[in-house]
Amino acid sequence: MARVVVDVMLKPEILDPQGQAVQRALPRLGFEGIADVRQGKRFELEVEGPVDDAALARIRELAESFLANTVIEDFTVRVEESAAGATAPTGAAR
Amino acid sequence: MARVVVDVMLKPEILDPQGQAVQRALPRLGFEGIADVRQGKRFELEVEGPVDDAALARIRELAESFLANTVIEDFTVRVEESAAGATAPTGAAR
Amino acid sequence: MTTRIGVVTFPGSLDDSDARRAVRLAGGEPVALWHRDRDLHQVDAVVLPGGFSYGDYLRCGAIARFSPVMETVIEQARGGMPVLGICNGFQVLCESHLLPGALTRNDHLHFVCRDQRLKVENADTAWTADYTAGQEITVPLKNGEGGYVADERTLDELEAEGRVVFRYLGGNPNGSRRDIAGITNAAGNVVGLMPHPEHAVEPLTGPTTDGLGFFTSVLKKLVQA
Amino acid sequence: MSVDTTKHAAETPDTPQPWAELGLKEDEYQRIREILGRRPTGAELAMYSVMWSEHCSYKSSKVHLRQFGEKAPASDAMLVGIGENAGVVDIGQGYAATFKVESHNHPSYIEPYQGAATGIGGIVRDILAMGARPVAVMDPLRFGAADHPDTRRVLPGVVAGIGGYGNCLGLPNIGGEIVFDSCYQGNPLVNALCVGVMRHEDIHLAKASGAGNKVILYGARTGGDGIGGVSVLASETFDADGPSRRPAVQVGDPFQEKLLIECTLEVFAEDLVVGIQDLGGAGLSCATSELASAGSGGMRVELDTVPLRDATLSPEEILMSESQERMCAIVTPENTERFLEICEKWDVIATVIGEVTDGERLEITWHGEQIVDVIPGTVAHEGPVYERPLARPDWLDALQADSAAKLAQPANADELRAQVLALVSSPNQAAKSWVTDQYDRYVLGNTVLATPEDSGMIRVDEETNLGVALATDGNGRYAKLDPYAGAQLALAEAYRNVAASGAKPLAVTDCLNFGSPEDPAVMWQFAEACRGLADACATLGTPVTGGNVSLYNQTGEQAIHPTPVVGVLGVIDDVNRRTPMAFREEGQLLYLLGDTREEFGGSAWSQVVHDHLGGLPPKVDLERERLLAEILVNASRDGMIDAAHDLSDGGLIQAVTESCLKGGHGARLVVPDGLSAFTFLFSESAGRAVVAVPRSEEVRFNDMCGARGLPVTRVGVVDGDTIEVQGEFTLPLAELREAHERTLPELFG
Ligand SMILES: Nc1ncnc2c1ncn2[C@@H]1O[C@H](COP(=O)(O)OP(=O)(O)O)[C@@H](O)[C@H]1O
Ligand SMILES: [Mg+2]
Repeated sequence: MARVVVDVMLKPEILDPQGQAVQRALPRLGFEGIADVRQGKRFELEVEGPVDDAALARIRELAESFLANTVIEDFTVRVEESAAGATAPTGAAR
Repeated sequence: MARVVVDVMLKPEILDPQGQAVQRALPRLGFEGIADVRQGKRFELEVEGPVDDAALARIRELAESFLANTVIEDFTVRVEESAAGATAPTGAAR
Repeated sequence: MTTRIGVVTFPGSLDDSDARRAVRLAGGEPVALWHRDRDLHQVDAVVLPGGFSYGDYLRCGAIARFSPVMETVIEQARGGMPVLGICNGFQVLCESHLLPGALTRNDHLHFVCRDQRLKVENADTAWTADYTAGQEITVPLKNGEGGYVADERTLDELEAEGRVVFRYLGGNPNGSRRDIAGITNAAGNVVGLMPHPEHAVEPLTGPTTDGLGFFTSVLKKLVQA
Repeated sequence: MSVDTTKHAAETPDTPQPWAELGLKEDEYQRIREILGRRPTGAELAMYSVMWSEHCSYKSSKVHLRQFGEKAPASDAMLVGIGENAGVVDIGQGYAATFKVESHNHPSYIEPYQGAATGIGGIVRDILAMGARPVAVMDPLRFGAADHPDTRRVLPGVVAGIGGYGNCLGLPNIGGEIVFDSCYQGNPLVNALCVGVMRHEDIHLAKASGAGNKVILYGARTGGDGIGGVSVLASETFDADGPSRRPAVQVGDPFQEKLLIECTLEVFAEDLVVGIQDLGGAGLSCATSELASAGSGGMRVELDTVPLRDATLSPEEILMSESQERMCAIVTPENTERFLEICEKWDVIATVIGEVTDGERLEITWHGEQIVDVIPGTVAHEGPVYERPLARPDWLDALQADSAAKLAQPANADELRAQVLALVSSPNQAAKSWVTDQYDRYVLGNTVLATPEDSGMIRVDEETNLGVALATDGNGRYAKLDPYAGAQLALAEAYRNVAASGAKPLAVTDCLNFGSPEDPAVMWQFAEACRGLADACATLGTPVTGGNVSLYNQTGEQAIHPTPVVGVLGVIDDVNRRTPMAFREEGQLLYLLGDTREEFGGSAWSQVVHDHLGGLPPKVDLERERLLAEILVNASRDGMIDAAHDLSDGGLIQAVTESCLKGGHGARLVVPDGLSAFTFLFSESAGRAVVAVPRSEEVRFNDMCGARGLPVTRVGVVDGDTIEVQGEFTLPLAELREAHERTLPELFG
């Protein structure tokens, strides 16, 4: 089983109130030096069978027509390297 | 300016109604072969100055105390390689 | 024969019975339509009610758009059938691309329920003919994702073509661009808005009865047709 | 790993078992062994431990709750009493209403959003299980100090959770309470009330009868959430590899619950169920044992057929799981197919997991092997009962002696004016719209009154305009000073609120939030509150129909104020006759009903101005409350009053301010003879209300009050855009509004 990740972010020109709320809270939490925060969505799809080009193309289609609303959002699709522990959010980073 | 990405996902054992709703809709959209869908959040932080270990440690702290609700969520923190277009969701993949 | 107005129930629709009540109080015959049923049962117009269709998980209206009933609604709307999308229904119309733009999280990040003053900007649509342009009405507003957004060009186009149907008065409740509360398609048969006219049809339960005009408008229009 | 079967248990009597970790006491464990005649299996131990927990068995409170039944006034209205998921009362015209309040305090502290959300979900399923369509919710809340940093974490999360769940479910939120007090720091109270309506013939009960009938589990899949949540204890799994922690946090899925509601109502409409039970605390352990013990026969369940979200769950965990949005129905074989069809229509997963037997035992198997074999009643109802030691707290005399009468009162009109502003802008007295605007009050289209009215009112029948009204109240400060009186005052206030809106109070539900029952002082408070409430219900003729007990509300040694929250349901024949609180017409006369005394113990004034709590709470006079309610209801029915607002925390000036701001009209007030302006404005004497009387009704209204012997004093007139207390001060409405409305947004916005 392979994992495909679809990241969906609001387009840069669309106001992101959630990201802004995080950013506004940073000083209160004692954080400096973060110029901008954007908040988006991350989908993890567990795909049965091989993730070949055809499968990826279909998932792109899915992202375009369904997971993202391309009127306001951009997206990326990528296969997650199963080994790379750094990118697999299965345990809290400490 | 470097970008640090914080991915926040519900812990595996926690119910994810959003991911489930997406998954249930897939067959109706003509999609087969996706065994599981989980939906989480992606934060993109634009960091001023160098993203050294100290900076990363602080961002981890931020993620732990604020961006994620560690009662029910796990997170990962990583620096995004600015070159790799594939992972920078700034344009819709096509 | 009375005019038949369909009200779609998606799983998670909440204000469907209220929309049917409003149709009835306006003198029409409400017809319940089911999301899995492509057949519109000879209705003359359709209301997509408020609520959280399919839980509004993913995005509001995103899953409902792909329901069987919407296939027919989209087709008939393109053919000129009057369609009103209220709140979640508005979101479904945008997701279906029957109306331009999208609805995003309220800028203050909270769900908001309040009595909202609106200015009727366009009294020529199928759903607003009983109002006069410039008229002020008050109806309930309740949503968490009601911020209307579209790119500048689309917004300019909407304004130029008189397709902004309602604007918020007395404070923008959700960060909608240019205070837009509701819009119409070019033909004027499809109207979507965030506020809830169906909750302002009885003095007993609503802040006003200003919302009745939506339903009387479409009934008159259909009788004339 | 092999499962612990009943056979295996009989053969291995000496296997050590984790009863202590599961919260059982040694004698309780021994009692289970006695009942079974052998050691329990792991699955049986799981069931007994959750069902015998404080939350499920009421082991500390039972002996006191009995009074609610024993002292209950004879009431024709009561259709179903204490013991079922919720009580049911007759509201006339063939309709019945069911309502109940529950707590979700501890989960909401750990995870405010989900804790509060699932609190709404749970109480709604209780109402649904009675056969009713849920029609509204309310949320009595208590938080720590308004300006404490943790309150900033807890309150917005709780409010968003209640809104997020209730709004998505399509239930109007018609009222509740928000109280700040540092005693709730670290232990907020999140109580949730739901009311439902049905026709008499639709009442359903939680019982499994009819051998051969199917046991159907429907709704969400079962996951590992909430295991052990109910016992509020560490949840060790039974895995031989050692304990692994499962999360106690349950995540709600309101969409799933909405489907569950619609699906269940359709199933009721076609009369397809013999018995039904929601899954709440203790999940399947509770549902199966309660259904089976209430029915005629036994029950057999194949636990491995339960649809799972996590395939690795052990049978013990499945039995204890508190996954939300599940129900369990008993259906005849003939109706099973139709039942499953309706579930399919609503995309609700439904599974036949077992059947009713003609035996008397609850038998549960796991892949063909028997893992539970018990008399269900021993699990559901024969839990331990404690007569916990009681002791009047040793600090109480000193507290009561510390009278509010010795506090400095305002020296002049300027100070009086300043204190009025301080009062109406204090967090407890300030406008709550920052919170309540996050709740949908319009959905379903039957909301006649909602926050900030005295009670929430729902139209039940569109033809006849029959309606119900509900209010919840509870004043922990009063109860701390005197728990007996405090509980009575909570009831009196809710009762008065319902009457003020024109409805006749009928029945009561309560949520008793207290500290640790192992502390004799807390137990005394609890006993006193129960006694007070039961006595008051008897006098007012309003039976307790059900409720909830929440104990162990404390941080370390420090218990919260005893906080009995009381909900009263009333009925109104024609909702068009409702009395709103707003002063809507200039020139109408303002009358104060009841007696005003110098009563400041536990008052808002003493808290806001002096940060003081001491003395005695206001005097309780239940006969007076009853008379006042009769007058308010009659006056509403006969059109003699246009507005009414009950007086409670903050006294007259608080009530008048709220009514003026709501109506957008000011008032000119005259201090009655024999009262100081200070007492007139701030006293919290019970049994009072202020009403606006049209001039044309003045004589008739006065005559009615006179004939019935209710003291009534003309105190002013609706007028202008200020509140003027003649001879004292004038406050522009704009200034009052600013003071009253800015507080919560400033704190939480
Ligand atoms: N404080 C109380 N006052 C009256 N009845 C109560 C109180 N606490 C619990 N009850 C009643 O005891 C019964 C069992 O309660 P509970 O186990 O909490 O029910 P459920 O599991 O359906 O929520 C219910 O009928 C409930 O109404
Ligand atoms: Mg129950």
